[in-house]
Amino acid sequence: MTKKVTEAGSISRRRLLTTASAGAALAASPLGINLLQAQGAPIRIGMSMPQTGGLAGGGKPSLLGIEIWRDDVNAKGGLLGRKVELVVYDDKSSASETPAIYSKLIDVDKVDLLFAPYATVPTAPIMPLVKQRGLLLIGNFSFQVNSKVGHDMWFNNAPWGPADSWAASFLDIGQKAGGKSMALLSADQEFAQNLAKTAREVAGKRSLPVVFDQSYPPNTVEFSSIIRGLKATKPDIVYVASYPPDSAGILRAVNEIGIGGSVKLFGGGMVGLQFGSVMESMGSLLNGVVNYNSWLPEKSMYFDGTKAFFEKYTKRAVEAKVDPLGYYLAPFGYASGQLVEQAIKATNSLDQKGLAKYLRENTHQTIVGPIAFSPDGERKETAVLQAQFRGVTDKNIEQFRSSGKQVILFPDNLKSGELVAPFEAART
Amino acid sequence: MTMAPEAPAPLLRIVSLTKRFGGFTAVDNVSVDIRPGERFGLIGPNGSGKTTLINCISGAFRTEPGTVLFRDEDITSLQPHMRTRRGIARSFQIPRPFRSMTVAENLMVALDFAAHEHVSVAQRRDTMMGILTQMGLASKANAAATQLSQVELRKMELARAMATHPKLLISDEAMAGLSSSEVDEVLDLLMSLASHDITIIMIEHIMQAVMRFSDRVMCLDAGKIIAMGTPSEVMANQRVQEAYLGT
Amino acid sequence: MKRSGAAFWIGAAAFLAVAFVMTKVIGNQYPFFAGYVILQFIALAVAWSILGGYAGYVNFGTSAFYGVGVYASVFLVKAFGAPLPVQILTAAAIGALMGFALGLLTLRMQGIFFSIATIALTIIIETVVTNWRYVGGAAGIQIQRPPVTAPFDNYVQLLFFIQAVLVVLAVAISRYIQNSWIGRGLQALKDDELAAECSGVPTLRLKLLACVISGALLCAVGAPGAMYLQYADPSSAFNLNYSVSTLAMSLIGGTAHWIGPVIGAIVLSTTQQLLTVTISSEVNVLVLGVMLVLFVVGAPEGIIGLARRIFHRSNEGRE
Amino acid sequence: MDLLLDAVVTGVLLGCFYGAVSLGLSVSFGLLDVPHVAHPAFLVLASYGVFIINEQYGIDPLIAGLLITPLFFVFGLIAYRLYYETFEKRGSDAGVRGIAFFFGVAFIIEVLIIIQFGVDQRAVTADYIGKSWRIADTRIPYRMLVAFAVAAALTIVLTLYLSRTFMGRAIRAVAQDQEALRLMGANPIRVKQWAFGIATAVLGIAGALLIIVAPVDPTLDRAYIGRTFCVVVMAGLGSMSGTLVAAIILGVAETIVTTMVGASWAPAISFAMLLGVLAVRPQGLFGRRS
Repeated sequence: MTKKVTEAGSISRRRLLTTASAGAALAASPLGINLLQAQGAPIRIGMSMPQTGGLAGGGKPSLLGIEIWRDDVNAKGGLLGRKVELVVYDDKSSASETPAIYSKLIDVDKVDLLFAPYATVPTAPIMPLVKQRGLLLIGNFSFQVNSKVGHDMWFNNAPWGPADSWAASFLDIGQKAGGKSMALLSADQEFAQNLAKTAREVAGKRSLPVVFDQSYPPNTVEFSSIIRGLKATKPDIVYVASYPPDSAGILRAVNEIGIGGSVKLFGGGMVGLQFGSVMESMGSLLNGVVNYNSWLPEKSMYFDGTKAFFEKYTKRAVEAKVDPLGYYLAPFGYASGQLVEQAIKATNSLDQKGLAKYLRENTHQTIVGPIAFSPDGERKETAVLQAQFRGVTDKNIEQFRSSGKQVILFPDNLKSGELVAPFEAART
Repeated sequence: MTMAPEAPAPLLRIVSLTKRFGGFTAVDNVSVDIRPGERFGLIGPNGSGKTTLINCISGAFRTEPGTVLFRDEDITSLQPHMRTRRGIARSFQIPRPFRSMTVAENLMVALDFAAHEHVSVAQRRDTMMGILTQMGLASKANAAATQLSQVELRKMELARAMATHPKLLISDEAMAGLSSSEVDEVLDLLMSLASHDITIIMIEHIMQAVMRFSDRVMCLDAGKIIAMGTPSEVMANQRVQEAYLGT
Repeated sequence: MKRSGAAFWIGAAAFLAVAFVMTKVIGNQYPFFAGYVILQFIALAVAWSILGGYAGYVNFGTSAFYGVGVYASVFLVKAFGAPLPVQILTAAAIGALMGFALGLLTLRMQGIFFSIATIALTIIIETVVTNWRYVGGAAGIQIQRPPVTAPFDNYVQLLFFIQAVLVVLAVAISRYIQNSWIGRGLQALKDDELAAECSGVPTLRLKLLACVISGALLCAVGAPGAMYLQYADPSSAFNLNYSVSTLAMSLIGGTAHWIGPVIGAIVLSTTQQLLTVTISSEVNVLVLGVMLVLFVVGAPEGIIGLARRIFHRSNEGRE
Repeated sequence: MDLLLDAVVTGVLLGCFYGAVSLGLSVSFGLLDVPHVAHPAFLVLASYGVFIINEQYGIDPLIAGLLITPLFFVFGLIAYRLYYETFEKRGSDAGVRGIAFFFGVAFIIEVLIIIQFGVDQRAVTADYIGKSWRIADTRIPYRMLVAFAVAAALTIVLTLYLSRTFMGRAIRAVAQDQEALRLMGANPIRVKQWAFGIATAVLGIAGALLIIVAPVDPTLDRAYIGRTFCVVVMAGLGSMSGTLVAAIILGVAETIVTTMVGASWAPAISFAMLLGVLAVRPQGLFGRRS
């Protein structure tokens, strides 16, 4: 599994770490040894990752992606002639664990680079700390976590782009199909609420009436009555921001109760429909749903190294007991590694400021496509896919490996098909 | 308050006391006066309402309707600890010691919380040892409550009740399950307490003990008073005999 | 008695002095981050066992009090930019009120029914906060720390020291209660509520007192949590983990003496902190489960009970 | 108005589901006074058992649930023995430490499931999952009808068992008065152990229902601690039909609030109801204690 590094002795020369004598005592690394090890000491990348708790289903494949990058880069001889090591701790999906973990990574482990944990909740508490220390942080699928903090050395690997682009692209598709009203159903949890907020704002700007707007609590078992209420408002566009356990429940209820002939477009922000086990168990229920994604096995999505990555991932996912498909997070974990790899090679140093400058000013080629950042550290342009499930059958996870099962409708440059509407028609 | 000039004012006065549990009436319109210094026996078959009645007197149950007067004060709506502080103490049918404490600590709780005047810790300890000696438990002062034998537990319950400086002591079947020599021991204790100006209500199944002890006996059946008088009068009462022998 | 009192206060002063000196000589921030979490759990466990240990009313709502403390701070910061001491005092006042409400519940409920009622209370409060948009609702909220004030040069060090003060406060209160008539009354009512009443113990008043003190402390301990994380979201602030950990710490340490929860919290939260940065996987959760089971089965009176037994045995051996 | 009617129907079905997953607890906690906070963890464990059988052999989840009941029965016998030896036998303070013990057990089960199955959620397949029954404009999911039928059947079987068989009556007697039972010549510990076995065996089927109604993940048990205890306490301890009725009241209240006020308030409402019941009628709506 994760490789944990206990021996001290990194040669990082970051200003902030030269301050404390007691810190050095804890790390127990006399200067002399540091000098001796200078050439051989590995470059260490520290992070916490949710490996237990509610976010573990995303954290584990994400970590596997990063580990595959580590092995690839080490097979090529490492960076700056040094091996790359990962220092990974479990944050139990909780915000309250990460400040201590990142403090340990920075002050005791003295890692050379920091990656953020998967998702917004564990990331939010470390943003001020990292900003205060002036450290580079590669984000991992958190949403708008830097908007209030304003850290200029933050770079998110996620394809989100500008905050409202996600909702905007989905509503574009719906309005093009003739949608005149929107229903909004969201989970009462942070990510879903943030999505719902931007959706409300975008709908407001376009004077699109929101005819239904409800949040449901975590662990809701039965969505029948919610779906009935939604159906009664006869919306054209249904925007759903949900979490893995609920996404399945909502789709089941939609299938059982029906959603009405008015609906042209259904989906948008359903977390969970990207995970192999969920997709497998949902099977044909998925058909017709237009949902966001980050990577899909469509022709337009293969870049340099993508295919090789998934060959490795598919093999290793089995023994690691993680998502067998791993489209959603794993390649982006790999891309995080590619980002720092390119920056280190280009600047030929580990200087955090220099790396940040390089990342901000250039476009980077990764296995998930070219990445360029805007000043807030998010993608310049959104690369969130909106894709429609088509012709999915039951109990078959392998079908999702072939193209055409999830047809990309947005963005235009990656498009692989057209929307089939209305929703009910697309379900058969 | 008006007082009858000839008779001494009753220490405890129960007026039309009724206690219902749902549809079941456990105590049904009971009125009785207990005189100061009296040794009062309360008998009746199982489930006749004896324990319910004393729960109402000590405040464990609220009564509705009915009034309980203690030394001319209406205590019907007082919480149990307030009644204890006014001088009503009781023991329990099934002993309820403070299990995590020693015998001495059990008594100290009562001394700390129910003592009427502020006295020093040293004085309280003396009082405690005095009561324990009187009860024949002095040697067990530092024993854990859970290590006591049955008869010792009964004695400790009485000792703890005594530590509250009661004017009225209610003893709820303090002799149940004891051997005959132990019964005599406890009975002697109660007699000696009574001679120290403490009014005692004794609930008991062991008839010889009741006969020997009581000035006056009341018999309850199905929550109602069926007989009251001297021990021999009550024992001779036809309804009492029926109630005990069963129909 | 007198001498042990002096020893206690000297110890407490020395503890605070060490905590303060640490903030001056240790430049490495990690000890303060991790230490804050450990101190927080010590204070929680001590505060919890005033009601749960002394009075025997098992409160499963630690997370409710903690979360309310966090959100009291969030609200005060957002609405008035209130400074940390105001946050803590206000949280304590709200906690006292919540404790009073909880105390009224003890009128009608005992044992597990009381515990279930506290779970219900937690879920209700969490739902209300989740629906309260002003403090961020379910989406969570990021908060800015104000600049740190002298004599500290780092906010986490300040929080660390404040939490140390709260620990001393909680322990001092707990110790006072244990040694006073309140403690004996609580112990009596824990053993047998009716017998206590009939021995003159004002049980309701004592229970209310214990609930109010415990509640105020639990909330006060939660209050700096907002500034520690600089972020709050309902599912983290009201995490069931706080309730279970606090309960586990008190039981593992032993509830008969104030030192029990202190020891239990140090053992368990240090272990958890260590595991987080060593094994760091689901085994972490497994350790909590196994420790809980082992201790309640093998050492019913907790570590202090175990220590007493060993002490007794070695004494007997010598005689 | 139609929506309200729909809400009531959905609520009754949802309530039946809540009832089915709470029935075991109604025996273990309601009748035996065991503070079984690991009940939902056992439930999730049963769901995973059903998942394996369904996945490997394609057997219907309900039948799979029936297949694992004997296993769970034995599991229950062992669990009670352990609990008895360590707590009830020693007497004092079993409550708090019992709770802590079962919390520990719940955590251990959670982790074992994660180690074996990973953290992803799992679902089963059956003909009645994902389809619905149409009456006029209303469509009712078949899986909820299954929940209804199973809950009703379990309640009837348990009620009959507890009232008609010797062992059943002994179980009810042990809840009232252990001494009386001893006088009848039965060993109360044996009786309780048997009852705990039954309470756990019922979880086999309830677990099947859990994974039929919605997918499960290893930490799902935490969501059901509050719910199941809420149902059992609201019902009043130890009444099987009372448990079902209380669960239905809860389900209906939740769906009506969801439809009329908003789903995000649903949990507050059901637990406020529980608090209200506890404050006004501590013995529960259909309690055995007077």
